[in-house]
Amino acid sequence: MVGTLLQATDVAAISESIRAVWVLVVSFMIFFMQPGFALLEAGQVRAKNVANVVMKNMMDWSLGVLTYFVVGLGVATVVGALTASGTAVDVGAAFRYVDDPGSWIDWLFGAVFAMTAATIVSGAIAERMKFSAYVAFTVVMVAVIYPVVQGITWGGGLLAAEGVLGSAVGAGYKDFAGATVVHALGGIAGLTAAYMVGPRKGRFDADGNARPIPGHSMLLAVLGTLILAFGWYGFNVGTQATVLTTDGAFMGEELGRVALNTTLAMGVGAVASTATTTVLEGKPDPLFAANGLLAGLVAITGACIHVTWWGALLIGLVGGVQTPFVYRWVVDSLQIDDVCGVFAVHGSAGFLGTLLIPVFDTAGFSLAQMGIQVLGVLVIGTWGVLATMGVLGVLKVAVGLRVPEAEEDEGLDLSEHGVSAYPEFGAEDAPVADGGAPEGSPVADGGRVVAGESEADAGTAGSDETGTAGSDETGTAGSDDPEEVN
Amino acid sequence: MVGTLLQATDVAAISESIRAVWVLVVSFMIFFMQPGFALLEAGQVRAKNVANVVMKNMMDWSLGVLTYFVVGLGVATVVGALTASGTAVDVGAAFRYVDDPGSWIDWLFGAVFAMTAATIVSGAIAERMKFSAYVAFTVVMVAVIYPVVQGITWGGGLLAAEGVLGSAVGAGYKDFAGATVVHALGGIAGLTAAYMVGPRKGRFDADGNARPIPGHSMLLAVLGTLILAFGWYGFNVGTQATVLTTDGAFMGEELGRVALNTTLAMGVGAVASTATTTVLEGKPDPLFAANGLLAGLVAITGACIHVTWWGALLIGLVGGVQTPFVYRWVVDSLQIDDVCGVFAVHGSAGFLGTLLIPVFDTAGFSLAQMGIQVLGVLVIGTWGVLATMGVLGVLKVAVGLRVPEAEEDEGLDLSEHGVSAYPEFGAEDAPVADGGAPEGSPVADGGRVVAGESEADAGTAGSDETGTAGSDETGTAGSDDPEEVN
Amino acid sequence: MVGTLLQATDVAAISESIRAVWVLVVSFMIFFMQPGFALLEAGQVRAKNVANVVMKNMMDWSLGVLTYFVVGLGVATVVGALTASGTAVDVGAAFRYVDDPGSWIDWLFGAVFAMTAATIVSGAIAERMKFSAYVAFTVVMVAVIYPVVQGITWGGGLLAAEGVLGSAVGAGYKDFAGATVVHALGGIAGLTAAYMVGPRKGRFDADGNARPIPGHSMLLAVLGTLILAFGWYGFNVGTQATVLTTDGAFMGEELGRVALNTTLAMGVGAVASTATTTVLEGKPDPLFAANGLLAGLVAITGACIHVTWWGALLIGLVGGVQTPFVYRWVVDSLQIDDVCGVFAVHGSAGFLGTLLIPVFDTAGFSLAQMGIQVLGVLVIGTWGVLATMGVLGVLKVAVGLRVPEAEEDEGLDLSEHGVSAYPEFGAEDAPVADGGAPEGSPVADGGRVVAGESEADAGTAGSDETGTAGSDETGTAGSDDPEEVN
Amino acid sequence: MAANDGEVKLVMAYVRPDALAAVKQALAEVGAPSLTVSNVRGRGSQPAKTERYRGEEYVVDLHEKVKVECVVADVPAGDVVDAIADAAHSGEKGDGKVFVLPVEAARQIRTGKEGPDAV
Amino acid sequence: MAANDGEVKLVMAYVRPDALAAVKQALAEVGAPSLTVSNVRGRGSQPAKTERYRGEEYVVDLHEKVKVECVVADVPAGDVVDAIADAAHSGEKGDGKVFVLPVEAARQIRTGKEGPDAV
Amino acid sequence: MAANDGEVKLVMAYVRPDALAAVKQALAEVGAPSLTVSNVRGRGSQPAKTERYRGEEYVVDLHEKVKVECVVADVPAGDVVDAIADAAHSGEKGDGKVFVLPVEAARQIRTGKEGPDAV
Ligand SMILES: Nc1ncnc2c1ncn2[C@@H]1O[C@H](COP(=O)(O)OP(=O)(O)O)[C@@H](O)[C@H]1O
Ligand SMILES: Nc1ncnc2c1ncn2[C@@H]1O[C@H](COP(=O)(O)OP(=O)(O)O)[C@@H](O)[C@H]1O
Ligand SMILES: Nc1ncnc2c1ncn2[C@@H]1O[C@H](COP(=O)(O)OP(=O)(O)O)[C@@H](O)[C@H]1O
Repeated sequence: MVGTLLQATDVAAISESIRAVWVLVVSFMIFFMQPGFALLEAGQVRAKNVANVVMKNMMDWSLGVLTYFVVGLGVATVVGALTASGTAVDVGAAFRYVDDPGSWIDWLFGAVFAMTAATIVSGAIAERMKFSAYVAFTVVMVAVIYPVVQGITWGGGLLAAEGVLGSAVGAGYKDFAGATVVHALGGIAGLTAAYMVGPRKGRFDADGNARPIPGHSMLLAVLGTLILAFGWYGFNVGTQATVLTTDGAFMGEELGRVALNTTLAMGVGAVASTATTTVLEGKPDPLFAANGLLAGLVAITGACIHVTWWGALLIGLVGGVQTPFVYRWVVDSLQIDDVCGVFAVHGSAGFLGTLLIPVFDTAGFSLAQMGIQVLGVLVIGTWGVLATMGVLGVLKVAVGLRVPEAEEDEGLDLSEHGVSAYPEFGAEDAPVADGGAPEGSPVADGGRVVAGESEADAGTAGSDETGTAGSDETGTAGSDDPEEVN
Repeated sequence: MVGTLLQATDVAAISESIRAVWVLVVSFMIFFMQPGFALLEAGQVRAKNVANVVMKNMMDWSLGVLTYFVVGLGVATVVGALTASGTAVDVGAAFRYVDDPGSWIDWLFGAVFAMTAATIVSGAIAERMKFSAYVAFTVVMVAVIYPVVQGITWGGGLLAAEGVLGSAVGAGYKDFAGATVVHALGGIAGLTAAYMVGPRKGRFDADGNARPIPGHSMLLAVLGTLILAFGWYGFNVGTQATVLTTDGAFMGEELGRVALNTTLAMGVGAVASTATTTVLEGKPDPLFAANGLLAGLVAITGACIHVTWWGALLIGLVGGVQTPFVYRWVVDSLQIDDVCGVFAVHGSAGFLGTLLIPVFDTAGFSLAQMGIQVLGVLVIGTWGVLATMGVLGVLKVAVGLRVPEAEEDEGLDLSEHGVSAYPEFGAEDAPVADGGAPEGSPVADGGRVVAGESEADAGTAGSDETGTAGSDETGTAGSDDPEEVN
Repeated sequence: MVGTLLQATDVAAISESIRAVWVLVVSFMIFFMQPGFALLEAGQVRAKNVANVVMKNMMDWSLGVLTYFVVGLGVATVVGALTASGTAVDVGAAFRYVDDPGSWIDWLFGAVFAMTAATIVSGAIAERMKFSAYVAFTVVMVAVIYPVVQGITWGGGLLAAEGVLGSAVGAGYKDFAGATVVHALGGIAGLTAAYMVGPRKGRFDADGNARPIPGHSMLLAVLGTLILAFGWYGFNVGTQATVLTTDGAFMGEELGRVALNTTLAMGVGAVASTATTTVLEGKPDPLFAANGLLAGLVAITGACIHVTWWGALLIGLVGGVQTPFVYRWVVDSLQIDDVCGVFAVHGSAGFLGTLLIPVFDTAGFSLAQMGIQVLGVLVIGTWGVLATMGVLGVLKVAVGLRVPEAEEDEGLDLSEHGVSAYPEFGAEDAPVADGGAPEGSPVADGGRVVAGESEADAGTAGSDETGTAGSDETGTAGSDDPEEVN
Repeated sequence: MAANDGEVKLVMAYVRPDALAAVKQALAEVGAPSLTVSNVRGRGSQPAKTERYRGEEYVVDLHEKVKVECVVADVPAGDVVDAIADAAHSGEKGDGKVFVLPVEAARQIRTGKEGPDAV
Repeated sequence: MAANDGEVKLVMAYVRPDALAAVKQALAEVGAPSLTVSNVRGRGSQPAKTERYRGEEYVVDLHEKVKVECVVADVPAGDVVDAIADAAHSGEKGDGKVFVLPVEAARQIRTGKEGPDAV
Repeated sequence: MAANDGEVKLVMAYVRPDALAAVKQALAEVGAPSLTVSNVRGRGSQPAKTERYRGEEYVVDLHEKVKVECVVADVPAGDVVDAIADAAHSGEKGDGKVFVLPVEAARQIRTGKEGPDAV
C-alpha cells in the first residue's frame, strides 16, 4: 500500500466534513420542532381555532427565515459588537454572510434557533389575537428581539466574557443551547403578549376566578411534546457541534455529557411534574406530564454541557416541579391567560435552570459566575418584557391586537381564514350530512355554492340566501335585522 | 505519539464513511416523507376515505421497494445506456446491483426518490379510484415510468450531457434533486390519472361549476406538509452527497447553498401563496399556505445547487404565486378533479422552477442550457402524460378504474377495505353509543357479531339480521326488495 | 502545502467521531419510536382511553431512562459476567459507566433499545390495567427483565459465544439488533401481561366468542407504524455502528446489507399480510397491512446483517403472513385480549425471524448455530413469561392489576387521570355546545367550576350540584341513592 | 289562513343523509324553509352492514340517517309531508318515514311572538 | 288490530348508552324492531362529574345519554314502554325516562303508505 | 298540583349554543332542572355563512343550534317556555323557537313511576 502522505489540511477538511454532516442533521431536527410546536399548540386550543394556530406556525417559520436572512443574523452581530468591550462595529462585515456560501450552513443552524424562540410566543396568545398583529410581531421578534439577545450572549456582546458586563463581572454568561436565549425569551415574551392581548372570553369569570377552557386534543399535545423532545436532541446535543476539533481531538465526553444530561432531565421533569400533580390533584395528569417533560428539557438546555449528571437530575426536577406551581401562579395571581402555559414551560424553567448552572458546574462554584448568571437572567427577562410591550403597544394602536368578540366566539378559523379545520367533526362547524352543501344539488332557496375567487359572487349568494330564508311565514323579519354578514 | 503514517487509501475510506453516514441519514429522512404524504392526503379527503388513502400509501412504499429492487433501478440503467450517445447496453451489468452489497446504500438512496414520485399520484385520484387499479398502476410507475425518466436524466441518457439530445444541444439537463424527475413527473401523472378516472361525484354540478368537497382535517394536511419539509432537507441537501470528495475537498459551500436556497424558497413559497390568496379571497388561507410552502420546495428542488440566493427567492416566489392560479385553472378550465392539487404543487411548480434555472444560474445564462431545459421539460411532461394514459387505459379495460357510485357514496374505507377509519367519530360511520354493537350483549333480533375469518358466518349473520328486521309491522317488505348486501 | 504528518491516533479520533455522529443520530431516531408507539397504540384504543395510553408511554420513557441509568445497564453487565463461562463478576466495574462521560453516548444507545422493549408491553394491556400497576411493572422491566436478556446475549453471557450455553453448543446466539432481545421479549411479556390482567369487558361474549372493539383511529395507527419504520432504520442500520473501523476499514457492504434487508423485509411484510387478509377476508385490510409491515421489520431485525437479500425477503414474508394467523390464535385459542396484537407483531415475528437466521445465513447453515438459536428463543421466551408472571403476581396482591369495571366503562382517561383526551369530540365525553360549562356563566343550580388545586372545593361543588339537581319534581330522590361520586 | 285549522304541527322525518339537500330545497319551495336537522342512526328494513376490525367482523345494524324537523302553521302539514316524501324518495329500502305531531304552543324567542305567528 | 285505538304513537326514551344494545333487543322481541337513536346529553338526578384540564377542575353536569325513538301502530305503546323500561333498568340514578307522544299522521317514504300502515 | 291540568308536556326549544348555560340555569331556577340537550343544525332567518376550501367558497346555511327538551308535569309549561325564551334571548336573528307538545304517558325507568310522578 503506497500512497501520498496525508497532510494537516486534509484533517481540517475531514473535521469540517464531519462537523457539516452533524450540524446539518441537527439543524433539520431542530426545524422539525416546528411541527412539534404546531401540534402542541393545536392540541391545547379548541377545534374552532386549530387552522389559525397552524397558520401562525407556518408563518413563523416562513416569514421568519426570510427575515432572519435579510436582517436578523446581521443585527445579532452588530449588537454583539456594540456591547462588547472595545470591539469596533463593522456593519458591512456583520451582513457579509448574505453573500458567503461558506457561512450558510451556520446561518441555517442559527435560523432554526431563532424560529424556535418566535414560535413559542404563539402558544401564549392563541384563540384571540389578530392574525395580522401576530404576524407583524413575529417579524420583529426574528428581526430584532431575538437577535439582540443572541448578540449580547453567544454573539460576544454585553453578557459574554468579552462583553461590557461580562468583563466587568469577570465571567461570561453560560447558556449552552439557549435555555434563556431562546426558550425563556420566548416564554416571557409570550407571557407579556398574553397580558397585553388579554384573556380569552370566559377564561375568568366575573369574580376573577379562572375557568378552564380545555383544548380539543390531548393526543396532539402529547405528540407535539414527543416530536419536540426528538428535535431537542438536535437542539442540545447538536450545539456541541465540534464533534472533531480541527486539531483532531474527538469530543466524545462532551457529546456524552450533553446527551445524558438532556435525557435525564427530560425524564425527571416528566416524572416530577406527574408526581407533583398526583399529590396536588389526586391523579397523575397527562398534560402536566408532557409539560413537565418539556420543562425538564428547557431547564437543562443551558446547563447540559456544564453540570454533573446528578446536577442535571436536580435541574430537571426543579423544572418539572415548578411547572404546575408557576402555571397556577400565572393564572391565579397574575390573571394572565397563557393558553399553552409557555411561561411555566419555557420561561421560568429556562431562567431557573440557567441560574442553577454554577451550583452544579463541573468546574465548581464561582461567585462571579453566579453574578453574571443573575445579571443575564435579569437583562434577558427585562428586555423580553419591554420589547414585547413596546412592539405590541405600537401594534395595538396601528392594527389592534384582538379579534372582535363575535369572531372569538365563532372561532378564528372562520373569522380570520374563512375555513373550518375539521369540516366533518366537532362541535363548532360540523356540517350535518350534506356537508354544508358542498355536494349534492344546489342549496335550497337560492343559496348557491360559489366557486372560487370572486368575492362579488359570494356577497350575492349570501344575500340571495338570506333574502329568501329571511322572509319567514310571519312576514315580519327584515326591519329589525342587524346587517347581514357572510 | 508515534504512529504509522496515514495513507491516501485511508482518506478514501474516511471519505466514504462520512458519505455513507450522510447518505443513509438523508435516505431515512426521505423515507419519512411517506407519512408526510399519507397525512397530507388523508387530511384532504373526507373521513370515509381515510383508511383507503393510508392503505394506498403503505402499498406504494411496500410494493414499490420490492419492484424497484427487482426491476426499477435496472430499467433506469438500461434506458440511460440506450439513450446515451454511443454507450453499449449491458443488461446484465445494469442489474448487477442486485448482488452487490457495496451498491445497496445507493440503491436505497435511489429507491426513496422513486417512491416519492409514485406516492404523489395517489393524492390526485383519491376518493374514487379502485384500489386494485391503483396498486397495479403504482407498480408500473416504479417499474417503468419513473425509471425511464431517471435513466434519461441522472442515468446519463437522452437529456444528459452525454445523452442523444443533450450532446446534440451541447448541454446536459439540470435538475439537481428531482423537481421534474420526481415531482413534476408525479404531478403530471397525477393530473392525467385524475382526468382518466374522472371527478368525484358532486365535484362539479350539472353546469360544470366546481363545488368544493372539503377534506376532513386541515390539521393533518398541515402536519403532513411540515413532515414533508423535514424530509425535503434530506431530499435536496442530501443530494449533495459528496460531503467530502475522495481527493479530500470539503463541499461546504455547495452544502450551504443547497440548504439556504431550500430554506428561502420554502419560506417565500408559503408567504407568496398566502399573500396571493389574501388578495384573491380576502383572507389568508392556511391550506394554500401549506401548498405554497411545498410548491416553493418543489420549484427549488432542481435549482438549489445552481442558483444564487436571490434566484432561489424568485423561484420560490414563482412556485408559491402560481399555486392558486394553476389549481383554479385545473379545476375550472380543465375540469379535472385533482383532489390534493398535486399538479399545482408538484407539477407546474417543478416544471417552472426547472425552466428558471438558467436565468439565475451562478454559472451565468446559457442558451444551450435553456434549450435543453425546455426540451427536458417537454420530454418528461409528454412521457408522464402518455405513459399514464397508456397504463390506465389498459387497466380501465382490464379491471376498471373507478369504484361504483354506491361505493363512492359509502366511502372507500368500507367498500374497498371493509373498515371504518374512525369508528367513534365522524359523519359517515359514527356508531351510536353501543359502538355498532361490538360490545355489550348480542345484537338485537338475531344479528350476531361474527368473529374473524369465516365468510360463511358473515353471510349468515347478514341474512339473519335482515330477515328479522326486514319483516316490519306492515308485513309488506320483501317482494320489492333489491338484493341484500353485507 | 506543508503540514504535519497525520498519525494513526488521528485516524482513531476520526473514526470515533464518525461513529459518534452516527450513533447519536440513530439513537435520536430510535427515541423517536416512542411517539410512534404512542400513536400506534392510541389509534387502537377507544377515545376514552387515549390519554391513559399516551400517559403510559411518557412514563415508560421518563421513568425508564432514570431506571436504566441507575440500575438497568449495570444489571445487564453483571448478568452477562455471571452467566459467561469463567468471567469474574466485578459489580463495581459494572456500574462504572455512571461516572464515565466517555461511555454516555453508548449508554444512550443502549437506553433507547431498553425503552423500546418496555413500551411494547403497554399495547397489550391497554384499556383496563391500573396505571399504578403498569408503572411499577415498567420499572421492573427496565431494571431487571430486559437487562437480564441483554446480559445473556449482547452482554456476553449465557447465550453468547463466550457464555455458558453458547460455549457448550459452540456457537453464539445471533440476534443482530434485537428481534428477540427487544421485540419478542416485549411481545411475550405483553402477551403474558394481557393474560394476567384479563380481557377487556365485552371482548369475549358469554360463549367465549371474540367480539371486536375497534380502536378510535386507524389513521393514528398507520401514522405510528410509519414513524416506527423510520425509527427502525436507526434501530437496524444504526446497530451497524462501526461505520469506520479503528483500523480504517469502511463498513459499506455491511451497512448496505442491513439497509437493504430491512427495507425489503418491511415491504414484503406489508404486502404479504395484505395478501393474506385479502384471501382470508376478501378485502385488503389496512390495519393488518400496517401490522404486517412492522412484523416484517421485527422478523428481520435479528437477521439483517446475517442473511442474503432473498433470505430477507423470505423472512419478511414469514413475518407478514404469520401475523393474521397468530393474532387469531391468540384471540380464539388462547382467549387472550392482546389489544394491539403485540405478540403477533413483535413476539412470534421476532422468534420466527431469529430462528430462520441459520437457514439464510450468508455464512452458510450450521447445526450448532441452529441449536443455539432454538435454545436462545426458548430461554428468552421462558424468561419473558415467568418474569412477567412473577412481577404481575406480586403486583396483583399489592395494588391490583385492573381498574374496577365501572372505571373501565367510563374510560381510564377519566377514572385514572380525571381528564378527557378529546373534550369536544367523541362518543364518550363530548360536551354539548357549552363545553361542559367551562365557559359562560356559572353552571346552573349551584354547580360551580372550581379552579385548580383544592380538592375540598371540588367536593363541595359536587354535592351542591347533586343536591339541587337530585331533588327533582317528584321529590322522591335521595333515600335510595347510591353514594355520590365526583 | 287556517291551513292546519289554525294549529301548529311538527313534521318530523327520518331520511337518508344524501336526501337532505333535496329535502331542504323542497321545503323552501313549499314555503316552509325553516327547519332543524340532526344526525341520527336508525334501524328499519334496510339490511345491516358488516364491518371488520383487524379481521374480526361486526354487524352495524344502525344506519346513518338525518332527522328533519319542520314546524308549520300557515303551510298545511300535508304539503310538507308530501314535499319531504317526494324529495327523499329513492324507492330502495331505507328511505325513511315522515310523521306529524301536534304542537300545543309556540314562541319565537327573538320577537316573543306566540302561536302560529311564532313559527 | 287496534292496539293503540288505531292511532300511531311515538315512544321516546332517554336511556344510558350502555343500555342501548339491550333496548334494541327488547324492542325486536316485542315486535317493534324499527327505531331511531341519537346521542344526547342530559341532566337529571345523576350527580355531576368533575374533569380536569391542566389542573383546573370543571363540572360536567350533562351526562351522555341515548335518545331512542320508536313509532308504533300495531304494537301497543304500553308494551314498548315496558320493553324499554325493563331493558334499560339498572336501578341506579340516571336510568332515564320513557315518554309517549301522539302522532297525527305517518307516511312511509319508499312505499307512500299512510297512517298505521306506514309505521 | 295541576299545573298543566295534570298533564305532562314536552317543552322543546331550538336555541343558540352559547345560550345553553343560561337556559340550564333558568330551568333550574324555575324548578325544572332536568333536561336533555342535543346538537342540531337549523335554518331559519339567520343569514347563511360562507366558508372556503382551497379558495373555493361554499355556503353553510345550517347554523349550529342546541335542542333543549324538558318534560314537565308539576311546573306549568308556560313558565318553562318563559324561562327558556328569556334566557336564550339576544334579539338578533337566530335566537330560535320554543314549542310545547302533549305527552300522553311517562315512565321513570329507575323507579317505575308513571304519569306526572315520573317526570
Ligand atoms: N317505526 C319507526 N320508529 C322510529 N324510526 C323509524 C321507524 N321506522 C323507520 N324509522 C327510521 O327510518 C329509517 C328508515 O327506515 P326503513 O324501514 O329502513 O326504510 P323503508 O321505510 O324504506 O323500509 C330507519 O333507519 C329509522 O331511522
Ligand atoms: N324531565 C325531563 N325532561 C327531559 N329529559 C329528562 C327529564 N328527566 C330525565 N331526563 C333525561 O333522562 C336522563 C336520566 O334522568 P335521571 O333523572 O338522571 O335518571 P333517574 O330517573 O334514574 O333519576 C337525564 O340525563 C335526561 O337526559
Ligand atoms: N319552523 C321551524 N321548524 C323547525 N325549526 C325551526 C323553525 N324555525 C326556526 N327553527 C330553528 O330555530 C333556529 C333559529 O331560527 P331563526 O328563524 O334563525 O331565528 P329567529 O326566530 O331569531 O329569526 C333555526 O336555525 C332552526 O334550527
